[in-house]
Amino acid sequence: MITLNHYLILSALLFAIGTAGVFLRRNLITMLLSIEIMLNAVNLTFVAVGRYLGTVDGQIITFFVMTVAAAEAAVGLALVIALFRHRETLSPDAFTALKW
Amino acid sequence: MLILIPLLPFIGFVVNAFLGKRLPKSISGGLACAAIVGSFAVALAAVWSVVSSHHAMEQTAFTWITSGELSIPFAFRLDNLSSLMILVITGIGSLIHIYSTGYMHDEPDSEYARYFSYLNLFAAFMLVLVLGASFPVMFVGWEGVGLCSYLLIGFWFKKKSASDAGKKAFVVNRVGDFGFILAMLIIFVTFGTLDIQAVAAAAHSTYTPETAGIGVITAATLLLFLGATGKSAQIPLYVWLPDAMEGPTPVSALIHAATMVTAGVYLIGRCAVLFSLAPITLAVVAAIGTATALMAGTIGLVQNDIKRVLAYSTVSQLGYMFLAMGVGAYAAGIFHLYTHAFFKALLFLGSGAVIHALAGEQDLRNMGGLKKHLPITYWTFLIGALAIAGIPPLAGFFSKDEILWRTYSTEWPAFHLLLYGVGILTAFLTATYMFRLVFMAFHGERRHEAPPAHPEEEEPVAHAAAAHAASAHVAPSTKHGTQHAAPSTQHAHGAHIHDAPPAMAFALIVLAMGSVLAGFIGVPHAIGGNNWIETFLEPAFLAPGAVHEAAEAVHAGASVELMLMGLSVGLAAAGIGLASYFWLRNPAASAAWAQRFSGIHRLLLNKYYVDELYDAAIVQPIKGISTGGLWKGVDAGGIDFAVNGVGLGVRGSSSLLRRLQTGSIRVYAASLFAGAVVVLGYYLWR
Amino acid sequence: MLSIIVFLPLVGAVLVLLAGGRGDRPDREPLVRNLALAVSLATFAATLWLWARFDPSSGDYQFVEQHAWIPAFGIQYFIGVDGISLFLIVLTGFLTPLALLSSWESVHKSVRNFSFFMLALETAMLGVFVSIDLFLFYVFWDAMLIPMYFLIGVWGYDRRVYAAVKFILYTMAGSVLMLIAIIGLAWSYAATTGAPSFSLIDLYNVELTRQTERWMFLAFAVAFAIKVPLFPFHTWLPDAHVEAPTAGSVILAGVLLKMGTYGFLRFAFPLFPAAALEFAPWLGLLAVIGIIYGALVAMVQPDMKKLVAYSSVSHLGFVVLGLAATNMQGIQGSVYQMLNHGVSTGGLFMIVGMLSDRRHTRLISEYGGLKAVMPRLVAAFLIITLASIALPMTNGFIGEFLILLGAFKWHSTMAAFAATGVILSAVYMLWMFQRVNYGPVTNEKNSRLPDLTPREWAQMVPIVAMCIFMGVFPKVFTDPMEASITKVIDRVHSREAAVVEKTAPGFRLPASGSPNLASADTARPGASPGPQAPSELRTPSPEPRAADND
Amino acid sequence: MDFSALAFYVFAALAILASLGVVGQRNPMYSVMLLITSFGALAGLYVLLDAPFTAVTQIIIYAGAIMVLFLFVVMLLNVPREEPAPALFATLAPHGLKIGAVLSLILGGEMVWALKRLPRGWFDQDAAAQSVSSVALIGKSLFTQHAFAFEATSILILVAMVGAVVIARRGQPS
Amino acid sequence: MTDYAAIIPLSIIALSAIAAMVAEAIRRPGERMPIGGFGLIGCGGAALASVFLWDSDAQSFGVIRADNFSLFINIILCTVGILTMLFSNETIEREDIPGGEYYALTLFALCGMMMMAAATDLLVIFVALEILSLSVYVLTGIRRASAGGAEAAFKYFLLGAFSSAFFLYGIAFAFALSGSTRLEQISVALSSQPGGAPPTLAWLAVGMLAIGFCFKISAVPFHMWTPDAYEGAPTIVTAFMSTGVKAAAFGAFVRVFLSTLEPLQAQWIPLLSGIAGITMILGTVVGVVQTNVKRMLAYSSIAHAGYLMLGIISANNTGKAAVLFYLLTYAVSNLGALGIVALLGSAQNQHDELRDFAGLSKSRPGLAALMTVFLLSLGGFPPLAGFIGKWYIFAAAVQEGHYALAIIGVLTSVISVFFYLRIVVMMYMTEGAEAVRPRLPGTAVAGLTLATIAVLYLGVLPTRVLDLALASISTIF
Repeated sequence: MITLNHYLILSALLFAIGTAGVFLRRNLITMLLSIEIMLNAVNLTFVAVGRYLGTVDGQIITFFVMTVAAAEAAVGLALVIALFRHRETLSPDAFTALKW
Repeated sequence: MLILIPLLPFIGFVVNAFLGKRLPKSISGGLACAAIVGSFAVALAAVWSVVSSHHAMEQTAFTWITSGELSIPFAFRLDNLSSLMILVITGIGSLIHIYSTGYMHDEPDSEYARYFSYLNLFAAFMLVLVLGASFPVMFVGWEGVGLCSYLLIGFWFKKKSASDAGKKAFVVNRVGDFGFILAMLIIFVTFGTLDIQAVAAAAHSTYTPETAGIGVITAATLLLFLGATGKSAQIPLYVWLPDAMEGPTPVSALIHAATMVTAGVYLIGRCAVLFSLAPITLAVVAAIGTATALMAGTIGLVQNDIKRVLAYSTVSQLGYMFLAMGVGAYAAGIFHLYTHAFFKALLFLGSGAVIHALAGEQDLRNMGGLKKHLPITYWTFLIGALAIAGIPPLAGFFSKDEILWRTYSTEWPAFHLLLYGVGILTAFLTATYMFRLVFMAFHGERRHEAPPAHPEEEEPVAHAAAAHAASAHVAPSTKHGTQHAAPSTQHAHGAHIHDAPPAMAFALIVLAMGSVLAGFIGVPHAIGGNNWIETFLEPAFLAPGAVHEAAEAVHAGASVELMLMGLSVGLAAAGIGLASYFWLRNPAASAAWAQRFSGIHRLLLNKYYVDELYDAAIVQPIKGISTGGLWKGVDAGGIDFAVNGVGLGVRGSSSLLRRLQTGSIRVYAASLFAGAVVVLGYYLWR
Repeated sequence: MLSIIVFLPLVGAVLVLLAGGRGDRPDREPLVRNLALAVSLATFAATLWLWARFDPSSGDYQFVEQHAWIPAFGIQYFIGVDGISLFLIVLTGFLTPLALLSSWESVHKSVRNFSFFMLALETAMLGVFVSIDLFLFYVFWDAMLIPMYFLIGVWGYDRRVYAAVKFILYTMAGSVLMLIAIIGLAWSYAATTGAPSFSLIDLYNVELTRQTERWMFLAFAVAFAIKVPLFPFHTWLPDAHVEAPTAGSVILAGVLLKMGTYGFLRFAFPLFPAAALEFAPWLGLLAVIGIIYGALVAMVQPDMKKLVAYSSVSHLGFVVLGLAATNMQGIQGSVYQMLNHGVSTGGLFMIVGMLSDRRHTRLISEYGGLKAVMPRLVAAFLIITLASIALPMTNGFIGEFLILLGAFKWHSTMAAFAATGVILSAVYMLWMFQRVNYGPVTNEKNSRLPDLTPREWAQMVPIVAMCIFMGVFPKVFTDPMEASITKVIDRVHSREAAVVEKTAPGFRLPASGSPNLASADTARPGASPGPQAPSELRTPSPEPRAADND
Repeated sequence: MDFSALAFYVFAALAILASLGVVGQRNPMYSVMLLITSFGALAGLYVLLDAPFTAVTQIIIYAGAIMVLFLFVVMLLNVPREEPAPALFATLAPHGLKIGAVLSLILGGEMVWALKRLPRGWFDQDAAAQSVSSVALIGKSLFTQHAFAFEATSILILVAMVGAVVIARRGQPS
Repeated sequence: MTDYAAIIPLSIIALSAIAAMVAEAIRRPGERMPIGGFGLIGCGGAALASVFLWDSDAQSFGVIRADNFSLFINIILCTVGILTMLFSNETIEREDIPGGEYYALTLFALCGMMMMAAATDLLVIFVALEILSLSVYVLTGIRRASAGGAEAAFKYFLLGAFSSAFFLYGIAFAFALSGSTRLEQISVALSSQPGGAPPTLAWLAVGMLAIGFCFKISAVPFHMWTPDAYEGAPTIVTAFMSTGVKAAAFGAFVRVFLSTLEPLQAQWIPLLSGIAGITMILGTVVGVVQTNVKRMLAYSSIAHAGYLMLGIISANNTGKAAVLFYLLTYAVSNLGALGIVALLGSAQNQHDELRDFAGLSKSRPGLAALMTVFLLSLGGFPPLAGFIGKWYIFAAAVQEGHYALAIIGVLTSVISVFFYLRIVVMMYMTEGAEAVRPRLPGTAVAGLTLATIAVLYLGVLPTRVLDLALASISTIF
């Protein structure tokens, strides 16, 4: 039988995979994608917990998270475009003018 | 009335210090003389009232220091001991002031006034020293005279050797003062007061020589004696006095012969009650005094600078005085102090007259045959020399023999016969070197133009002379020709040698009379005198209220005393004879002997290398440690390095840590995740 | 009224800023200078008025002003003057005009700002001395760093920035720990009474555990030791002095260093009596090391300012030694020595300033034979030098003598070692004096230096006069202190009973069977005598403290 | 093993594999596609959790809108493959990669370990399932309890719009 | 729910933001329009509204609470807003920043900040956090011509997004704990735990939320974005975000950790203590060698976050009030300092390198003096605001016996003095080339005057404000 814990662990794994995206990929867009993975992992937790507790709040929060994700994506992608205009590259390692 | 005694010279000082530059010499000099002579007059009146009333006179000027249970009034006390002292100080001081008006006459107005202001200030402080009723007030005078000595030694400040000598005097004196201060601390903590009389009373009622043992009293008296060795130029702190001869000669006479240097003797006399309770200290005093007397006497034998000979003679005579104090013959010591003041002042002033006449020449080897040019000087000088040599019936004879006799007849310290032996040997030496001086300077032929005989052998003096000459030459900006700046010109036309001018001659003659007559207040019982001086002084050495145990068995040994007297006179005569053999009749012999015993001769000539020893053992190590060890090592290399090291450490770690901020967003994210891992790990681990 | 005195210089400082006009206005310089001088003189006059109105018989705070400031934390604007602070206030008032005068010719860069900082500094210094509230004290204590920092950093010599930064960081590092201790103390007070208080008088009642008291004392002690500066916390001082402008050096040596010793006396000792007595031997030891060490290092300095700076280490060592003795002579001597050092070292710095104004160097080797060229300056130099080496009848002697006396009663060995400072001070001062002033004029540049100008006369005369006056009539100063010092001593020794046996040996020479004349009550001046008195008298008595409160 | 369990494992495996693919893929285009797959799998899980409305929203908004945005940008910028690391990071990159991956592993491990310690929760209340899947209930709750948050998101979206325009607008404002 | 009073301040700000947008929309190209005026009016209105709401303890929608605590933060934020607006005039023109968008975003950010501090619902806090974060990300990169700005914005954005994911995850666990995101319900759920041993979920929630907050306040090791973002952003934005974001984040931090999560104190105090310690040390130590003023102030801001955390760690009334007071003093001091940097800069020359300040006391004595005042206040010198703030914080820490942290705090503040003084050294003790420096607009003068008065007032007569701070925490918790 599938329990809440299954879902929670699954979401934790997805969250961890999301974090790994930052290190594994040298591409700004993929980094943004990893954030989406993390947010979705959290969403899964919300829905599962809501289901377990018998409240719709979990799903409602999920909607808010989607809105936030959309907003973040918009701004994030705009920033990616702006960066690309300056350097013609999407490699995060190219943007190290500010340091120390 | 007592206040007036130091106050008059002090006023003289103030006036001359502030207005002196604008006053002509006659006024500034006259003022200074008037101040000291006035002081002398007041002192006479005061002493008269003390003597006639048989009561010490006391006066408090104002309350000086108060703190808790400590209260130090600025008080003066005149008793028999200080009576004698103030008379010597103001009396001889007056003469020397008068002498100085002649001696310093070539100085420009401002320097002249400065000289007299210092001299007056010295008199004021010296009077405070002897009149002070408590240790701190005495200390005021004690340090004050040190200051004046410093200023006067370095009076010709452009000469490096002069200012060096001044500084040396001050610093060496400070070592003694260190002892004085510590002694005061012990005394205050022990007795709860610093009033000399009160301390004496308390000590007398609490301790006996047996109970004092090696305790507080011994510590205090030893420290006081350390102070005395500084001021009175005893081993180990005598080294400053010969150098102090860089000062003008009247200053040497007044400060470094007659008055200031005897302050140590006076101090012991003043604290006689305490010293009597500390037999160990007394033994030390006697031993040191004797050793100093001998050592200085031997050095004096070979010196070629006229003033240095006299300086070592002073050191030697001071040793005598300490010997007297050490064997408990306080009155004898003070008596010698008093007679010594006359003849030593006389000798110095006489030498000053010679130097004045020879325009700054101080080297005995360049003198000779002055007898006919300087008759007054010669005869007075001769009297002084005879007096110091102990030829009866001059002053020195009585006082010195009293000391020797008391040394011989005392029971403590146990080695008193050894002390006596050394004392009598020193008496012989004294006669020898004094007459060496007389013969070399006044007799024979003039060796005026003669160059120094053996440059390499005569190194120290040659060195001093060279420095002297060098400074005279190097200072072309000297606007006025002091007699020190003049020798080069004087060498050219050395014929004009004139005897002392009136002011100087007056002082010489008066002092010569004093040297003849001063001893008669202390004619010993053995030859029919009544030793008035001892009777007069004795109360001052006893605790207030203590009974004077006069019935000593002094008379018992009258015949022995006479015998010893004969011995010492004989030795003095022998000394004179020896001197006349070597330096009058057979000068070549002295050179031959110097050759034969060149090791000893050089040792003596170089003053046993004590200055060099101090330099190598104390001065240089301290300088070296301070520079290399403390300043560069501990301060810069240790503490400051550590302090700056903290700063550098912060900077270094800063430079290091900032490297974490690589600019790469992935590193930033790694930091964030690492933080998250740690935070979560922390929670899960708990 | 006291507030007016404290803030008068600050008001003057603002006026100076306004008078200075916008931008660089060299034409306003005289106006600014004179205004600043006038304000500082007015302040000095006011401090003298304070002295005149001071009741010397009372050991309590006088001219007290007490207003709530931050009531939630029991912080008050609580100021007052007692016999200990009175003369430090007067000293501050005395030295500031002289310091301003000393900068008359040497400071030309932005005179307006210079005068502003000098006057602001004066307010901060006065504030430190009048504060009874610890918070207020700390505010002034720290605020004082800023003007001094600017004075060193802007108007100093070559390495001024280094010195200024070192000064401020060094001192701050010490004082922030004190801040923590102050706060801790206030909370400890709150623990017993329910509300915190920073008033010194309230805080006397705090009961601390031994361990806490130790730590807090150490926190205070480090702050004050750095300011004093006590060996081995002294290394900021030579740098700061050497690089500071003359006026800065004068104030730094004259007043700022006193804050450290004042802090010990006012705060560290009475607040933590048991710890103070426990650590007093260590303080004394450091002080003695400082005396000798400072003197030895001073001896070999080639730079006059550095020499005087190290001599300050030595002199301040005496002050701390006197404090550590915690008896009447020791403390009175200490307070007196604070004043002396302010006057004489201030004077020495002025003289060095005059020389370096003329020659733009402070190296001793550059000078020589000045006595022939400027006899008046050298005469003043001589007197101040003598005061500095504690010749009797100058101020220095009174202080050192009393300190040694007090210290000797407390710990004879330390006093004996400290007394060697007497020798060493003569060595380094006279050696320097000789090299600078005596001998032939070896450096051609020195041969035509002008003697004292009228302005310099105005600086030297008060200093020299004070050196001698304070040496001859010390009672004028010591009498008003006595009552207040007695209170401090009673306070410190009130809790002594527990520790007296093991930590305060006192002076007891082995008198080989003779009756010991050092009666026990000499260790506690101001108390009624009696051989069995100590143990009774040392029991804490609340009355005297309650009397503080008016 | 019942159907729901099987479905869970299938969707879970799909989600994990697709997500791994997203972070393991060098071509961003493929990454986006794989992410859409992952989102689809999640939608399936939502259905299993009695949240059909959320599942639909997930598909429409996430997979439909947001991912299209990503795709659009990827194609707009037209950098299909990762470039090689610049010299500075050439040596550091492998280590950085390892450290980062290890961090992620630890993070995942920690979370799994923590969640394992939870008492087992069973989805056994059918009444809850009823209420949770009710869209009416969702709507009611959204506009009552969460009304403020809902309104606040309007500001959020406004900010995002303005922000995206400001950032991405080409050229200087005249 | 029926009471809208509590949202009035933030609504006013939001309206003024929209007004700014509209004004920009109807502005003809080239026309100068005082759009900042809307901001001033908005901030002033919000401040006024907050004053009127004082002691009312109003609640709206059950998720926004206008207790005195949030009102105090409102006032801090309004101060930040007003000063920012005053400094912005002309500055943004020189820096080539699009005015309408700039003002709108700034005001939206302010709105989000107020919302965040006033929210009593984790979800609303999250949304508010996103509003302010997104606005600030965009503001950071608003200068399109600047590559550094874009880089800074992206770094800030990406890391911010990561951290909000963590924060969100924390909310999820909190939600799992209580079935609600309302703080009071979470609180109830936590305190009803039997035996007091909190379950893993609570720990995870605390940890994740802490990570989210620590990121926003830039505590080590979540601080890496701060120096880059502060350096890359336009100076005026740096000024705004360093003060505003901190105030809002700390408001929420205090509210969440000291009310809701208070039962778990024993768990999070050691954790936050560790973080605070490293934050203070690293912030000051790394600041020592910085040569860029903005970057230096960024590290100083990290250190200040560490000090502020002491207030939370103390977890007593003194600590809470201290945080409020400190935020205010930090806001005026830091805004003043960075405001001056902004006023001196232009698009060509940011005037943010240390050497740019050489000789400022000659060319601009007034500005140099004010800069000194602000820096000294940041360094904690009496009698300036920063000193009272620091003292207050350390008093709170000492009260709870956190001596070690307090000592770290004071020692690091000594180190921090070193780098603040480096600027002073440059201005006063170093000769500089005569640089052309732009003239000072009147509004900026007003702003600087305001900030200076505030710094002095809070330093000399802090009583009133301290009492307010104390009162504002005692009414709510």
